[in-house]
This record gives sequence, structure tokens and C-alpha cells, in this order.
Amino acid sequence: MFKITSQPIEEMDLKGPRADPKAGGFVTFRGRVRDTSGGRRVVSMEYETYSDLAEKEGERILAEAREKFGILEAHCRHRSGRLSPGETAVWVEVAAAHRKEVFETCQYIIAELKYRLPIWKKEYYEDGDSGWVQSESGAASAQ
Amino acid sequence: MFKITSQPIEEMDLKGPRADPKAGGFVTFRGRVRDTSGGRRVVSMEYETYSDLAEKEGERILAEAREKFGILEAHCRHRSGRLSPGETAVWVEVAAAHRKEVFETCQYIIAELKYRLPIWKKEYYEDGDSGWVQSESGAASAQ
Amino acid sequence: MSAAKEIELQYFALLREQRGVSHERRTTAAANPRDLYDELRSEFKFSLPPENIRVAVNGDFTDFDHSLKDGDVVVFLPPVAGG
Amino acid sequence: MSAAKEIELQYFALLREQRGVSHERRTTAAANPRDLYDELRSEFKFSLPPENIRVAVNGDFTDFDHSLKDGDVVVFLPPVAGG
Repeated sequence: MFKITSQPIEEMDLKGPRADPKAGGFVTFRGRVRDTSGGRRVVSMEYETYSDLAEKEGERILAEAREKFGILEAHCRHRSGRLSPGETAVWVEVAAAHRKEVFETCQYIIAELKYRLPIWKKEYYEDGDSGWVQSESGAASAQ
Repeated sequence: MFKITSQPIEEMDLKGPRADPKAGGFVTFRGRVRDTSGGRRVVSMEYETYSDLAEKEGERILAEAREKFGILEAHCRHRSGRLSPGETAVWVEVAAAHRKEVFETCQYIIAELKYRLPIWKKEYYEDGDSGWVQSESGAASAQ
Repeated sequence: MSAAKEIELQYFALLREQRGVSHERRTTAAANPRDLYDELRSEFKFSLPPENIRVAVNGDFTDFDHSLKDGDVVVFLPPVAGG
Repeated sequence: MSAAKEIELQYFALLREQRGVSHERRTTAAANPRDLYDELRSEFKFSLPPENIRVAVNGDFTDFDHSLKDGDVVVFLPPVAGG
């Protein structure tokens, strides 16, 4: 399941349905807001989301990942709103029968969501300045 | 920190020291006992450990990983004793400034501990039979 | 150019800031998103060229040659940066 | 062969099963783990050839040519399978 949420991911109950005894490997990734960016001190990060489309595209990424890597489960949460350094911005969990696939799948999901989801982030710096973050694959992904 | 434990990993408080605001990515891996092996139904798995040496070698693997990949933190717990299918046998967590390193490091740690730690596992099957598990890299790692 | 139609526009991130609103209704003769973006870009001085923009119509991604019709909800998406 | 010494042996996994004990003290004239493993293997019919075995002395890995001395704790390690 893919969800955009304005609530802290830290406080969510993220234990998904894990009863499947075929699942031998689980990997969980959490990406947090960092306190520096390009040498500048970051005081907060604003995540702006086109939530309906982001959730639709997010579910497509998870479905593709399940099919491509033959894994059992994949879930993701992505924050919206203003976050402080140290807060979790994105959370991904993958379960599979074997261990190799969970890492490949989790990395695939993170790479895809970075350039496919309609999500934008603006950094606010200590000096009062701010700026939209340009994804490294932003140019390549634009049509 | 690396620890061999006879207590269920599920019930441990595994929140390590994560105050470091430089940590932008965390990855957690959990490996569970599966209920089948080579087409046979597994009822339990016995982990036999040479614990003193396993913890010493485990700490070496974590220190090598920190140095090799420049990550901030790496931790691991490995079970000893008799486990049922679905129970967590091994848990690894890695924190780093950026995301790429956490996956590489976590996979490196798992690959190393499989053939370097003095840990043996014996599968017990539904039909009463049992057998020592031969690691896929067991032969290559022996001297 | 084609017949005038009323469409709904939503703006996000840099385009929202440059337009100054999140939503608006607009009557346009633009036949497709390409013409519509050109029209908006010259009127509101958007800094992003169309090759850096993706478009969604009625809640899903589409291309710049998609035919617009009355009542469509159109969103131009600046370069994204999720995660 | 060298002077007789008393060493302590610990066994794990398949070697523990084939020896039938986890620990024992043994007086041996074996100069190094290679000779000691050969001695034990022929006495207790261990199935594993030495090339599938690693050795630890006094709590750390070492090689089969390490010189044994009185009081050493020796562990022969069958192929491992952690994780």
C-alpha cells in the first residue's frame, strides 16, 4: 500500500500483514530530512504533494516492483507538509521469500519514486533564504 | 554493536542511538526462519553458536563496513537456540548520511556474516528427520 | 486553436508561486496542453520551458498533444523531487 | 610430533555430534592443529576432511600450522551457515 500522509511517520503503526510464512527476508528503508544541504544549514523542509496522483503513481510503482522482482509485499509512506531535520520523510518496506530480492526491490522503489511521484520539496535555510530542491534525475525524467 | 542473543529479536528494543542529525538514510534487514527448505516442510531451526568468537568476528565485520563504506552506524543481532518458522534469526541496521551507502553496507554485512561467523544451523523437518544447513559459500570459505 | 472551453488549472511548487494561486478556472481556445502551457507561460512569465514540465489531465499523466475538452482539470508539473 | 601437552577441545555442530561431547581435555603430542585434527579424525571417524575445516585457538581464528602449547583451547569449525 502506498500513502501520502501529513502525520509523523515515526508514530504510525507500520507493522503490515506479515503472517505469510513464506517471507524469509524483510527490508525497511527510512529517509530522514538532513540538517545540511550543499553546505548550508537547513532549518526545515516543506513537502508539497499532488496527493491523488502521487498515490496512484505510487501504487503503480509498488505493483511493478512486485511483478518485476517476484516479491511478496511492498509498502510505502511519504510525508507531506513542513518537516524538521531528523523527521522521516519516506518509509519503504519490502518482504520476499529470499533476501537478495528485498534489497533490489527496495532500491528500485526508491529510485522510481524520486522522479515519478508529483512531490516537490523546498528547503528553508538558517539565513531565511529558501529554495526548491532539484532532483538529480529531474531533467532526465522531464519529457 | 554485534550481539548473539537467545532472546526473541522481535521483543528487543532495537532503537539504537539515532540522534546524529547527519544520518539521512536508515536501512533495517530482518531474516526470518522459513517454513520450507528444498521442498521439505521445516518445523524448527536450531542455531548453534560459538558465541565469544562470533561476537568478536561480528564486531570486526561491522568495523570493516563502517570504514569501507563511510557509514555512521551499523548494528547486528543474531539468534541462538531453537527457532520456529516466522521467528527473526538475524537483524541488521545501518545508518548513513546518504541513501546509496546504507543498502550496499547492509548487503555487505549480511554476505560476510553468512560465511565468517562461527554459527551453524540444523533444520528439523516434519517427518522427524533433520540436517545441518550447508551455506552456499561454505566450501569456498573453508581453508 | 479550437473552440473556447472552460478548464480548471491546479498549480504546485514553483508554478504555484509564479502564478500566485493554487487553482483557477480559465477559458481558453488552446487545443492541447502544449498550446495551453505556451499561453500561460507568456501571460504569467513562467520560468520553466515546456521540456522541463510534465502534464496531468483529470488526475493522470498524459502527453502535451492530448486533446483538451470543456471541464478538464489540467496540472502542469514542475520537475519533481520525492523521497 | 613434539612434547606431550594438555589441550582443551570444544566441539560444535557436526563435529560435536560425531565426537559425542562438547568439551574434552586431551593429552597430545601434535605440534599444530593440522596434526591434531588428523589424530582426532582417525580416532573418532570425523567425516569432514581438513580442507573443509577452520580452526580457532584461544578464542580467535588461526591457521593449521600454528604451534600448539600446553593449556591451549582449540576449536575445529565445520563449515558455517550464519544468517
